[in-house]
Amino acid sequence: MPEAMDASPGAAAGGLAGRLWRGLRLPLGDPLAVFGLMIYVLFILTAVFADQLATHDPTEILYTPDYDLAADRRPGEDGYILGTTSLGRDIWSQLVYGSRSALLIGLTAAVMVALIGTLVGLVAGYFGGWVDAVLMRLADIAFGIPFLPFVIVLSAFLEPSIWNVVLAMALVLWRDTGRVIRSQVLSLRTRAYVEAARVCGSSDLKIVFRHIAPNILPLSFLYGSIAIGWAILTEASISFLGFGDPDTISWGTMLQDAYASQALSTRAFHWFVPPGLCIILVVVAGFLVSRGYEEILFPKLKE
Amino acid sequence: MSGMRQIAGRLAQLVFVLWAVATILFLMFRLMPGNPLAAYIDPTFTEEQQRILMARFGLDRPLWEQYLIYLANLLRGDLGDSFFYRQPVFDRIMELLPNTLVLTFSSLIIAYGFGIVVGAWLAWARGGLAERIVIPVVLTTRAMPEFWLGMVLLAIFSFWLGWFPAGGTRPPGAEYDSLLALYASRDFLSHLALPVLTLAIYSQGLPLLLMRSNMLEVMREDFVTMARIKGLPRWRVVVLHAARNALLPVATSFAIAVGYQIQGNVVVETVFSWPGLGRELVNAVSASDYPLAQGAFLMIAAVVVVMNLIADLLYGILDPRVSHA
Amino acid sequence: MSGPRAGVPLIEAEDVAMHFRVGSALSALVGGRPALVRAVDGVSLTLMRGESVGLLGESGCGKTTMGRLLLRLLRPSAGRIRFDGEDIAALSGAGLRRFRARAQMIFQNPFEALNPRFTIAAALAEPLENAGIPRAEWAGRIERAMELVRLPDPGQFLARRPHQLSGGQLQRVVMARALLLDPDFVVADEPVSMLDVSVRAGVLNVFREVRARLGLTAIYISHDLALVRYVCERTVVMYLGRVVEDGPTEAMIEDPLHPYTRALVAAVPTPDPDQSHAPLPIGRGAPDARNPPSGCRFRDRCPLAHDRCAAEAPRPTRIGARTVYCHLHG
Amino acid sequence: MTRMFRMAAAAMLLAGAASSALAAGDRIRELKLITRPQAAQPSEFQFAQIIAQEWRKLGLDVKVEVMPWEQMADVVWYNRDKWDMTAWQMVGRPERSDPDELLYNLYHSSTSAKGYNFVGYSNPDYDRVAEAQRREVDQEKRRALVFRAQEILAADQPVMMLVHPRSTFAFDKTVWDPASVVNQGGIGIKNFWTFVSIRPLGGQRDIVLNSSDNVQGINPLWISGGTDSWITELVWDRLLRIGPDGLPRPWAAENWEWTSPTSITVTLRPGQVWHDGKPLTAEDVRFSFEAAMGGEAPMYAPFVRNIAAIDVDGDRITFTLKEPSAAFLTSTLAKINLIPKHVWEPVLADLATREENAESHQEKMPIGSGPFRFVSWTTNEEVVLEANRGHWSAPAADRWILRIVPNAEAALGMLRSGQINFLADFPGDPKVLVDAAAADGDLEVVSTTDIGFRYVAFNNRRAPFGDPAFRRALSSAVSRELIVKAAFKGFAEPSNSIVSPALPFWHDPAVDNMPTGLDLARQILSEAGYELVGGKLHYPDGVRETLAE
Repeated sequence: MPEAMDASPGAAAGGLAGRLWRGLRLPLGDPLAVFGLMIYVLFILTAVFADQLATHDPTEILYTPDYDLAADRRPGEDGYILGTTSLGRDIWSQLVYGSRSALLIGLTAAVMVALIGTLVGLVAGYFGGWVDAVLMRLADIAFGIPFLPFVIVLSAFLEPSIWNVVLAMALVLWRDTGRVIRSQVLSLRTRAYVEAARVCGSSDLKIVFRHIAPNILPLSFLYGSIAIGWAILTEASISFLGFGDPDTISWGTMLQDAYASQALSTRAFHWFVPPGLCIILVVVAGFLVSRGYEEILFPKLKE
Repeated sequence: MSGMRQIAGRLAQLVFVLWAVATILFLMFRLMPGNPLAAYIDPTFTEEQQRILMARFGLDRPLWEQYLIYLANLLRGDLGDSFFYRQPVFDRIMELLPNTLVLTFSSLIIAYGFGIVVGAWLAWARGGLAERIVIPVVLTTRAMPEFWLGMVLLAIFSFWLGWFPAGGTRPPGAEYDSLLALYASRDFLSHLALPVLTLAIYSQGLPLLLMRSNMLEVMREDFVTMARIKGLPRWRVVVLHAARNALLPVATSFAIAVGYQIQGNVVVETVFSWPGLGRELVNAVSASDYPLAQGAFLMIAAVVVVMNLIADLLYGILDPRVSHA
Repeated sequence: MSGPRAGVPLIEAEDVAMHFRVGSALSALVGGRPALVRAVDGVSLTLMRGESVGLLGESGCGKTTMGRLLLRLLRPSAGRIRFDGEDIAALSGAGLRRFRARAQMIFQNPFEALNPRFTIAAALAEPLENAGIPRAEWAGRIERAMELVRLPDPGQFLARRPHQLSGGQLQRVVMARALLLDPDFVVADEPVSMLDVSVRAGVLNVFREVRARLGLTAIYISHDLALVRYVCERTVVMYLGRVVEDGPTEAMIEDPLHPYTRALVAAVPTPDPDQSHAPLPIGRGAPDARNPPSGCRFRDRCPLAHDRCAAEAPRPTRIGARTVYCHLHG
Repeated sequence: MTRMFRMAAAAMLLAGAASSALAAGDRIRELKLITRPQAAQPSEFQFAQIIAQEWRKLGLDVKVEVMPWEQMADVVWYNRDKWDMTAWQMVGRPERSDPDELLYNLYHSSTSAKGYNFVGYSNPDYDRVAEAQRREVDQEKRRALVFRAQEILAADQPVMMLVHPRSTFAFDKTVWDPASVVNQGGIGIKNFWTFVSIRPLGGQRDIVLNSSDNVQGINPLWISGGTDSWITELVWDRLLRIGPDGLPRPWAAENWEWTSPTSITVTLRPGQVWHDGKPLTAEDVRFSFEAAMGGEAPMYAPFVRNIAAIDVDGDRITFTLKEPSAAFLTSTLAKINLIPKHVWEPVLADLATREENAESHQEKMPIGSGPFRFVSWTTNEEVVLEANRGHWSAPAADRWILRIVPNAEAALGMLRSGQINFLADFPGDPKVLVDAAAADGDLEVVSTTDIGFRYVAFNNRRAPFGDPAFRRALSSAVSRELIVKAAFKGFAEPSNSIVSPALPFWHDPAVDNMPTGLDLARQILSEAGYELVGGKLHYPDGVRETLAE
């Protein structure tokens, strides 16, 4: 009996980490998704050990003792792994530190989009009535807001910062997650076991978090993993248009820098290509992981 | 009857959303730090001159009054005068909107044409080597920053090979009788090629993947099996039966894609010096020309909202189950 | 067991109505009037302590809605429901929790009534946790409830999840869960309709036995008069959101007063196991709760309908222990 | 007991720390240096970073604050006591070929409250010199005064002058005859004279040039964007024009004559006609100046403020001034666009009744009398002008086509592929351009030291910048060589004067080659009493920080 009792919902405190891990339901069965996860792990490690991996301060202007700028070095030249930018900064170090902002933006945006969307979807779907009506009208409005222009306008009147992208995503992109989760909740809400929980005295909060939320988590993760790519791409676009955060090194600002310094004309591929590749890799990883989640959610797609 | 009521309801929603977006924009721009006229007022202006200007743009009145004036003007289609150009915002936007729409629609038509055919083919060749190669490639095209792709194409096809012009809609000094004459000209097509290619490469992934998964689903359905039992050749089954049925949801996604594309155009228009609405928005924001930024944003939002509406209605028409829900 | 009528009322429903709105609030803004579905439309019902009442009718007649109203799973659009003298609409907080402990439900589909992600132990612990039962008592209570529903050796089930159990076992678990907190009142919503015929009898017997042993007040919802007859001494027949006849089950079967009841009785299978339900000897026009006919709701399917039936709704007529809503008896 | 003891000990420790700080004056607060974003102003962003990096070595806390132009302008112009330091730029315009505009407006104390002296520099000696030079009509005497002004500024360092950038342009030398391209001192080869005289070598007779900015308006009564002025210069004539040597020369006026220190008479060149065929008369000229004086063209008002009266006698026009002005030729006669009275009179009469002024009046078909006439303007795409063959100084090219190309990469690509043949605006890295030209072979790159300049402004109103020694120390801390190499890729001249070396007549070579170095900076600081405590710079003895936040 006691060991059976351990599985009761009230006795789960000890296994919180485990439950979260199980809640993630990582799509480990799909080789492509596993590949995506490995890319994530690689970039996370890079971000964590950026201080060790980088050879220079990524924003430091490097110059020789007789005031010559150490600019436009080719890879390997003077010991710069990927060379230097036109303004004398170390490209390799920028690339390494760029993974920090990319993951920071990507993950926080993903958390925001998934969290807000999930909460909205849960509340709207479960409680219905005017709460639902208000939230869904808000979603309609969010659907009417063109996203990239919104970020541009936001960046213009806030200080340029990578957080603008996250903020804009939190303000606008919860809509997709919110709607999908709401409709999912609408169908879950009518399940007999939800009613059963109510009959046996469970509060709304308890029902939502214990009976409904776990079933929609993979959906949240699906949208979260898509949001990672969106956030990184958006940050790159915003930086490219000149509304980025000049104090933060990101792959987007690197591309902007390379572009403004005409890396294409000077064929400085070592400068222009790596940040682009990193963006593509991380975003593709997000797609692969989200496809993994899709196959968990909608197994019919799989043969 | 209920269809009409549904359309009326959706129209009311459209108006509501546009009103909300306009209000949000109003608040954002009015609460913006810094002097809204910083870009307009030359530092040598006297305080008196500044005061007159503030009055001219109604900026000396209380916020709620400004808001009411703003809404009343919007209803009359008056978006105000651009600070930067000192011309009516509406006229300017109307000059640029056609360019943006041409770019958006032509790239999406190409993307959908390509995506649908390749998607169907992939479903047909399911499980093969093609799938294992094409799908990661498609995902990669979705993962590329559009401006990056645009720059690479520009470098290759314009700067290095010299096949296409690098920007704008027409050769220097060329004149046309009308916008239509311009759009029908060969010159225009050659200017259109690179930006359209960029956008199309980016956009084809959605219809392709959608078509593929719809096809896979439809191909499992009974009538396809029946058709095959009847001895029709496999490709005919795919084309005549499965593809036709799988196409409907793809078609509805087109309208939504227009809405998404038009907001993403901002970047590509900048790379290709395309005189469109998105680039104008970027310019306006950089120049703190908020009547213009506001107008451009609203126009883009209007396209998005209308396209969402069309997608909804299309969805209702194509899938009758929805209208009862 | 004393005669149920003689006791104290546990549940009193007065003129209860439940109207659902179909269509969005937004379409109302534009001028379209949202359709109203009158699932329950003016039902009064009193249950004495220990009484067991069958709620009988075709699907869509509002019987399930009525059951959910009595448990406050829905809030009525009109009318009042009192449980043990208290208006359940006014309950909240601790009062509501007490009510939840006393009024329970047995669900139609046991495969859905348990959260597939929970073990049986977790499912059973939920009501105990909610009712604030000290953890030390849980095991004992669960064991007792499992015994009541004849699930011996509970240890073998507790660690499992619902999909690892059979339908019969599941429905007993559901029943055990309803009984854990010693309720006074149970609503059973067609508890055997989703089960294999072979296990129906067992589950039904357990229900009957438990009800009698604990002196439960119960409502048994069904479309099957035969089942109701087996479990309940009193039956309430509903049609399109209204009660048409209410009285002792046996008397009703022997002499159905309302033409609709008559049709239901006629459809009860004979003891002959080979003969399934006979079709209802009335028109098949499916009742539409959105546009119910005026006057008597049954009139468009009633073989005996006359002018008055369209003009006015029949009032309740008491005939002995029975009440009937029909102009034939008015 | 013990607790009390401990508290006393702590109090003593605190007192000790405070007293040691007192000996040196307060520690200098964190100083903020404002700059525009890298994307908009890569050089500025870069030199701000370098300067902050160097100043930190003096024991200062320096924070670089990045803000877009609008915000920066708002802080610096409208909140004059709210900032410490800002990177700033004065652009070269032909009328700045006369030193008056910069010397007087930038540093005369009368312009400190609202005008161009936003740094709040105030020195009575300097005021006297600046006033005297603007009244002195004798060139040599004026030159001496201008030199004196530059020397005062060099000693006081109200701002930290950095460089006069070199503007870099390029053209296709297989299309245009390099000998026909005019390099205007301090402006570069993209100028009025080039466009009028540039000679085609072959069949391509259209000047196709680029700009990264959109055209705001084509309006002779509105000073709008820089690109717009290229067009107005060509479409509308002026009485005089600033020549390639930086000095005014006759244009629509054949000659001029000072009849007294406050009176000047010009004679109109005969036979000039407007683009619509009507003759250009002295009345048109008077109308043009009166339009600027009338209030409907506020941006031109400052240039005509000194005019007391305009009299017309046949084709002679006499201007009577309120006070003598050495710069009148440059800043007024060579500035005001001549506009046709028959077109603008009704427009101005109508505008007088409305809130709008002439700045929002965009003509459908602008009419001037200049060497090019207007053909078409396609929004955000191009402006087409064609040669005015009837002009007395008709251009050699057929058309002048301005393409809007928002980025440097595309502009360079278009130049190399022949889609444009004159690179008139290149916000990119000049070194890339030079390399590209070397690789291409068809391109000629010309770079010229600019009249404009870049600097870091100190807010003279705020401590510690009120102290000239402190300003001098900060200014000498940074090698201008480094700034030139690191921020401008060598395409700039180190500078210590607001009068560009591109104006050799006015530039005072005595102030060039200011010695720099961190040791020198430290020496100046310690001589002025500043002290390093624990690696951080403190005010001189007894001086308290007044603005600590």
